[in-house]
Amino acid sequence: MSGFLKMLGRNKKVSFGLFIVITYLLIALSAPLLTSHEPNKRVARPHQAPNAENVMGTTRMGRDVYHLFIHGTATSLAVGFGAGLIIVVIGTALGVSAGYFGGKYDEVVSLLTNVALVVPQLPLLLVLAAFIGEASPMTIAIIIGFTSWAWGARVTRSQTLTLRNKEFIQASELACEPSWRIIFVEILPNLSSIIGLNFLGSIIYTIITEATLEFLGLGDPLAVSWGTMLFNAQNASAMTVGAWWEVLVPCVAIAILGMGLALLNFGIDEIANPRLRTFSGIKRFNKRVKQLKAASLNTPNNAKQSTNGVIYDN
Amino acid sequence: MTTSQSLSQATEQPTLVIKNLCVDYLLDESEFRAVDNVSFNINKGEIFGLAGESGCGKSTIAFAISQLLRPPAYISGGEILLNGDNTLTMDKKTIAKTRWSKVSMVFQSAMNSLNPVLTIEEQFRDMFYRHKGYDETESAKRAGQLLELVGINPNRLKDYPHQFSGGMRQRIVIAIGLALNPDLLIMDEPTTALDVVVQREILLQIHALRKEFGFSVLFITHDLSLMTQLCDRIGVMLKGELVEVGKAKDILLRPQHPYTQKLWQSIPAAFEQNIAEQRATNTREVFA
Amino acid sequence: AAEQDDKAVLNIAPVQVTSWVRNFNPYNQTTILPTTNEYIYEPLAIYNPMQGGKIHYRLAEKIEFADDAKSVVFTLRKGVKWSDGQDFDANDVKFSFDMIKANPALDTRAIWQRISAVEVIDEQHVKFSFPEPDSGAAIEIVRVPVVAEHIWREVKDPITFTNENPVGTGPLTEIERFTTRVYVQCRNPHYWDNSTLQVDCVRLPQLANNDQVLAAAQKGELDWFGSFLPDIDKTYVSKDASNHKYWFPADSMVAFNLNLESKNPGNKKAFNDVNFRRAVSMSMDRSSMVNIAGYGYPTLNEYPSGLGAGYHSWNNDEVDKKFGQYSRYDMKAAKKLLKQAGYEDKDGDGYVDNPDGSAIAFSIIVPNGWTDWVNTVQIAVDGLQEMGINAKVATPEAASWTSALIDGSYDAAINAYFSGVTPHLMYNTAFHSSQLDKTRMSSTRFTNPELDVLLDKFYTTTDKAAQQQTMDQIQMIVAENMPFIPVFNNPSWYQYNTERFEGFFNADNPVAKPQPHPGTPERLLHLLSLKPKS
Amino acid sequence: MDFVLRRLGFYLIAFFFAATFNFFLPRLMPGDPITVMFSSQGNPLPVESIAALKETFGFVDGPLYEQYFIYLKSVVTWDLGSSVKYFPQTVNEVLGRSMVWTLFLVGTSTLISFFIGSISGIIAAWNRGGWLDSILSPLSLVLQSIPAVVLALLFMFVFGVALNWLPYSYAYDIELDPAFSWEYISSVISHATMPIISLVIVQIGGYLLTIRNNLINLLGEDYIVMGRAKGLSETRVMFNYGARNALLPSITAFAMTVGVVLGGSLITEVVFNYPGLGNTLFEAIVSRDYPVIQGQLLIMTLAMLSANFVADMAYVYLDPRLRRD
Amino acid sequence: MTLLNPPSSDILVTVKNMTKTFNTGKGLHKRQVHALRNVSFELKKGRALALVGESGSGKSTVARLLTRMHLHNSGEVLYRGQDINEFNTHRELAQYRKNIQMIFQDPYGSLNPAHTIYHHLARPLFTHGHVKTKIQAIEKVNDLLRLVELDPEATASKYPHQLSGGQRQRVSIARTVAIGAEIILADEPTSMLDVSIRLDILKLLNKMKNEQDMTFLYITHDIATARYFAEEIAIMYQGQIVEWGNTSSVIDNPQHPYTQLLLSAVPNPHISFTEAAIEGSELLEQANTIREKSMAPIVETVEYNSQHFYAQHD
Ligand SMILES: Nc1ncnc2c1ncn2[C@@H]1O[C@H](COP(=O)(O)OP(=O)(O)OP(=O)(O)O)[C@@H](O)[C@H]1O
Ligand SMILES: Nc1ncnc2c1ncn2[C@@H]1O[C@H](COP(=O)(O)OP(=O)(O)OP(=O)(O)O)[C@@H](O)[C@H]1O
Ligand SMILES: [Mg+2]
Ligand SMILES: [Mg+2]
Repeated sequence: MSGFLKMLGRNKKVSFGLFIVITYLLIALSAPLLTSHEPNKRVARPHQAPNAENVMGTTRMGRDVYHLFIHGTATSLAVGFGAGLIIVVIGTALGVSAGYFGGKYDEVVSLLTNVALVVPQLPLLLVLAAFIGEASPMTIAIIIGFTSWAWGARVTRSQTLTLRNKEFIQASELACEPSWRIIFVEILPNLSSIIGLNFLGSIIYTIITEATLEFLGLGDPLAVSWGTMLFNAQNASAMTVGAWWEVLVPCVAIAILGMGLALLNFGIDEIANPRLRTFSGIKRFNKRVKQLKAASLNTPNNAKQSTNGVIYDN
Repeated sequence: MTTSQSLSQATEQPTLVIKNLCVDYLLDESEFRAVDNVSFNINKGEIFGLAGESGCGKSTIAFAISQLLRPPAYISGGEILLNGDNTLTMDKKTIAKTRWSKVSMVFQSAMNSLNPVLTIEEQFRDMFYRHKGYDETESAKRAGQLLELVGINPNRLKDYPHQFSGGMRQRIVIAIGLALNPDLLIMDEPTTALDVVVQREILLQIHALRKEFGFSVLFITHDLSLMTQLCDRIGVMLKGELVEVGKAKDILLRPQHPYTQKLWQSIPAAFEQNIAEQRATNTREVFA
Repeated sequence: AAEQDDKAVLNIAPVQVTSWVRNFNPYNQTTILPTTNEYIYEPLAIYNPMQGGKIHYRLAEKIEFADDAKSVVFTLRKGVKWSDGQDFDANDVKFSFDMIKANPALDTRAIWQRISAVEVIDEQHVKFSFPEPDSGAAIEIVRVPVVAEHIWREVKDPITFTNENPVGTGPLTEIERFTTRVYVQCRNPHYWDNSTLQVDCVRLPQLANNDQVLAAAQKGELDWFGSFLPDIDKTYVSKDASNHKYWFPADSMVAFNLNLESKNPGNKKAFNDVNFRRAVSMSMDRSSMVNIAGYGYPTLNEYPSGLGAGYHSWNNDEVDKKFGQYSRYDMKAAKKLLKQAGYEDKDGDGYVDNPDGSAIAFSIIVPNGWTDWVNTVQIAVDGLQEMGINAKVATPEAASWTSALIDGSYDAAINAYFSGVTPHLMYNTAFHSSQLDKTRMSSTRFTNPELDVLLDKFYTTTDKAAQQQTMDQIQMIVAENMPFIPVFNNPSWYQYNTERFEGFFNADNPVAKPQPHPGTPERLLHLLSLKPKS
Repeated sequence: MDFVLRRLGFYLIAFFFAATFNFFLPRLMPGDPITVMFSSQGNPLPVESIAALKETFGFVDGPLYEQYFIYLKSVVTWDLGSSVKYFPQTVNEVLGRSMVWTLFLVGTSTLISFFIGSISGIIAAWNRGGWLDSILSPLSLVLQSIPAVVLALLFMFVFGVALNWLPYSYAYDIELDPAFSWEYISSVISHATMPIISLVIVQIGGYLLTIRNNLINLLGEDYIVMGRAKGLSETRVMFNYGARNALLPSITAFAMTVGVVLGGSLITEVVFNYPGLGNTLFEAIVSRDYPVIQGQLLIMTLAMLSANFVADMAYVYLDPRLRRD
Repeated sequence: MTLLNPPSSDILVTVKNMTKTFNTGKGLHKRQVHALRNVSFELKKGRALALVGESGSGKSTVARLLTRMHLHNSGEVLYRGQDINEFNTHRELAQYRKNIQMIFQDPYGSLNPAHTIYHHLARPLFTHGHVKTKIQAIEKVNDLLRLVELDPEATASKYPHQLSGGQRQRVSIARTVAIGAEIILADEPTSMLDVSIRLDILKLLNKMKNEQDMTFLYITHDIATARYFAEEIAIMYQGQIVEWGNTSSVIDNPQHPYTQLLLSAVPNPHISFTEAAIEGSELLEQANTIREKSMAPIVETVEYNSQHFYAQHD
């Protein structure tokens, strides 16, 4: 664990991403503490610019953007994590079982997965959301969850296939371990980085997609989320009438969270990939080389030892 | 003995001189010296063996010679003189010219050192084009000759690496390595993945070619038996340091360093009779 | 563009589409171009509700009902020609109606439910007979486009016919330019009223949404249009205050519906109590709905009968005196009335229940995406919640909303009603027992035998005073029972730019409904009154 | 050849699945298009006319399996019926009209982002940790995580409305007729600029990161080192030894991103009123134009399938290990 | 084929005419690999059989078939007289596998990167009921580690990637020992070991063989260690056993041309190339002819002496 923390500390991207995501999580979890009333309540005149009373201004309906933002954070995170979980669970379950058991089952699952992969996602979601109607953020999360597992299934399947032929799995089979144990204890831990990547990626994807659907008016307009904030802002032509804050707040909120998650994802990638892990950067390297050179120059007796150090220019 | 003659001439002007070479790996958390103050030379036409267990820094030296080390490796000291020129201080252009035309290299896993998406011919051609400015036909002709030299039918030039067996790929790399008539051929465990028969075939070929072209060889392996068979001189490395250098026979029969001795002891004899015979011969030699 | 320079070209934006499709079939309901009816196919006459139903004769010169109101004879104007130069006569009228009869899909106004036969008396006279006395039928008859027999006789399938080169009787029949992005429709050389027509061409740029209309309007590129523009004074008027103008007279009435046949017994009980309905009505903050949800564009409707400002001439003052209090926002009174009627929180969940203890809880449905309405309903729910009623907002798709209203599978809803030439259309479609399940107007399922009789009686006479008397009684019954809860009248969207043209209708010159949208026959009058500025 | 046949077989199955799904989708949903079309606003149609209209549009009742076979036949003959919203235009006409524009938008932006993304990814990986990499990689991450909507809206407001640099509605100037003239072409280009740029931004990060990571993983491969050892120039090693191999996984990614791009273009088209498939689909959804929705999903599935097919073929072409002589 | 004939009670495993064909590739690429052709041999209690041959000759396949990881196409494998194909229930198979264990060829693939060394050793101890409590397990694991000359303190809590190839190979051996099988299929157990440790491990295996009467199938291509460790040797080429018998007899008097070729290629430090080049190259010139000849099916077995047989081809 401490090694992990150290790694985090060293990896600026991950720590920055983690900082962002944790901040958002805190906001989401303490939403009731951070707000004084229901987010949909009309509290002031329409379209008040940010001021002491309404720090992020008000919407066309006279709602407080700050309150909407805080509660929207909770919604978006819940949606993202919920769908992320569904995607990961379905994808991993299908992928691992197909890869491990193989045979006809694998063929069926692979076919399904490949079909699901070639069905265009967003258009399909749009149609589904529109047809289901009054799609609450959670409904959207569930639809996204149940339609977006294919990537995860494909990746975990191919990883499992490689693992399956690894001799440590065969050794477990020789030791007569039951299948479930081999899957859960021997295979899954080795997929953790893939699963993590899939999870974080799915969260970003879901949050973006949910916002998009709601922006298009295919969600539940009463839900308080960043997507509906955008939708309402668009409906009120907020930009045209100069109420930039109504648009900017959800846009920036989404972009920053997306960035945080993406950085975290990137970090997992680096931590999981030893090639990227052991050595964090040329900059550090070049700095160290300069130090070494300076040291050897200061001790001229030793010059013979180290005059020929090459600084790599890339 | 032709070899010893050439050896005695060569001692005056060694192909490669490595002086006090130190290489560090500057990692994020640790720094360690992979090559520590190593010095040796390789004479013209000589096969020099570098032995030692895995991770002792053999490949690092090989890469250092033509400036192929990349961060986090850092050459913190020493000189590498190739025909008298220090390769470590060469500028980019010069080193690029020097690579392959003066020093060529057969990699530890030569199986994987051919680009999988280019045909063999293309992999010859880009090198010829770069160093000799050959055009397509000329390079194809020359590549064909080289392939023949290592016992591969030239009509397979248009094939891709995956269409060859491991041993053939290894030989192709050797052919590419010989293409520009280099002064030094570095072979970093060129036969680890091959079975003994193929290994033997390749090494015999090298042995013969060396005689024909007169290049020097830096031969790296951890198989001491093989090394003693092939090499003129041997250096034994232990944890980054060169602990013993000597003629092959001396290393075999009169190992000085305890580590070298331990190495020999740990090899069970495959042919008990032969060993007995050899011992006898050696004794005779020693007394002679 | 050069040859248009000397012409008076009026830029109009009556509809929002993503692409123009060349379809001038006046019976088509989908891709029909917005300049087909009235502009290509001139109506026989135009009824003007803003002037109490005044008739502006166009292709007809006279409309005469039989005394029993069981038939009507239209006298056609002499010398009217089709735009290809052929004469227009009564046979064209009969042909058009017969064609609709043969193809019910074309009968988009269900005219053949109101008429039983069309006869040509002579070239200039055509007679329509009704199954029952119906003095209102002519209003619908004149809405049916009349096409040229000599052209349409040849058409194999009038349903899919796109009529790309229309031959019409209206002012603008010549299509000068047509692309998916813009089209220009110019003067009919044979137009009978060419002396009045001052506009040579109308030009219709394709605009897909409000934002684009606004952008074009701000640049002064539109002369006559009707679109929702947010904060219109700021976004449109202020760009050129002397020319950019708007006028939003009251249009269709918007009301809240409580389903008297709700599937939920607790709700049904409450909804059937007029006191409950009145309390609900009094909890509605109508001015917030108008000003906040509607940007101030709708017209407040505090008529207990729902009649609305548009029909004020029909209003029965007695009704206001007696029941006016129930259609004004008064939270205190609402709470008091609710309490008096025995609605209290019996089970301690924080919401009031029926006097017998059964729970009241309902959602008000509003079509998803109809933002102003959604906001309106939210304001209503705020009021209801304050009163202690467990109400929520639900936003199904427009389709589900519609079918729920038609088949009665909802609890509460927001709804809009027809605005006809007379208030009769609104009341008839909403409350006549024969209309149940037919349209979403009958959604509250309130019927009343007395009301049926009055509604049936209204058009049996052509006498205005007798009609007024019937209408007074109708209003009284509706106000007394409060079967719907009116809140405001939708605005008629209408903006104009006086930079190039003058003669626009406005509050000072309220000739007729001013919007350019199809479905507003009065726009022909509007077009004819426009003059280019010199 | 066998490989090709197998893939084709798979595509056929996938397409069949999509088509079947497509058939059941609208039938599982509440409300029918005609009722919706004419009841949303204005004057609702009387029930009788609706019944008549339904018949006209071919919304016949009947046993589901019968409808399904009729549907399958129509899919095979690519006779998708007529649009409800644009009646009497056929679905093919409606889609044909918009397809060109989407192809233009998606094609151009994909090419641009693939090209720029890959090249900068290669350079970033080659100089890993260098300034370019330190800027580009996190930047593309950030760009990747901004929704297409947000991007398109910001572009529209900043460069279209506020600065008024570029047109932000439709595909060409309203006064022009399609013609092979400089005026028309430049109008098309200037109208496409903002949608394309925002699509490029949406995609480019993905390409950059994929190829960067692939290449970094390859950098330690012996054949790359061998390329350098052969004395080849850095650029030659970078492109012929590194990039070419690193591109292979990108090609599969390329096919996968077509789906993302279709989605992105959908939003972008809606925002910029671009007359492409996305806009048409959105409109069709709003107005419940089922025939068009179905046609759209079929076309988009086909697009995905062809992208996958092209990627498969390209992969086989570029990776000799999969080729058979 | 009859092999040497010791008392039959000593024979644990009899392999008779075992054939294995792999189907690889799909569609037009479909190909059959005849990995094993008519292989027969016996494993005798307390003795080691060395399986030597060029890479790809089918050595590992033999081991895998014995563990029933793959099923053979034809022929018989008898364990204590019972056909292993008849072990159909999970219990029977488990019982069988408990007795026959494999040390995998690739030390990098045979340990699960997600688990500690302790886990790898303790698992089989628990599964096979050798220990009951955690304390017992820790003790036993430490014993095992000491047995293979690893420092228990330092090693038990490490992950495989923290160990060198040689250390991993020793853990693999310890794992097999932990299960307590009577037959060990050692697939090149020392290939990755540093020369200095190689001998110690071989000594360890030898000790197990001699003291605990364990039986070994020792797969290698290092003739020297085969001679050191195994009583009997079988030379494989292209799926066939071309020569077999008493180890020293076979090595000292190779009869089959392929055996001769193989032995001539084994590095002998005492004959330098310079001296022996001519001799060597002569044999190697014949190499291809020998390879071709040895590919052909075996038609006849010739007895060189009662402990030494070789095959003849067409
Ligand atoms: N990129 C790197 N980062 C960190 N350490 C490295 C790197 N490359 C090599 N090393 C370390 O440097 C030391 C010497 O490595 P080198 O590859 O030269 O060994 P070797 O003698 O060739 O071993 P082998 O016989 O296994 O090839 C080893 O301990 C290795 O762990
Ligand atoms: N699962 C499999 N599917 C297809 N072919 C296989 C499979 N396993 C082994 N083979 C093939 O069977 C042959 C024998 O393989 P095996 O692994 O037994 O060789 P080996 O003698 O152990 O070689 P090495 O010394 O390299 O380990 C090879 O040609 C190999 O390619
Ligand atoms: Mg090495
Ligand atoms: Mg093997």
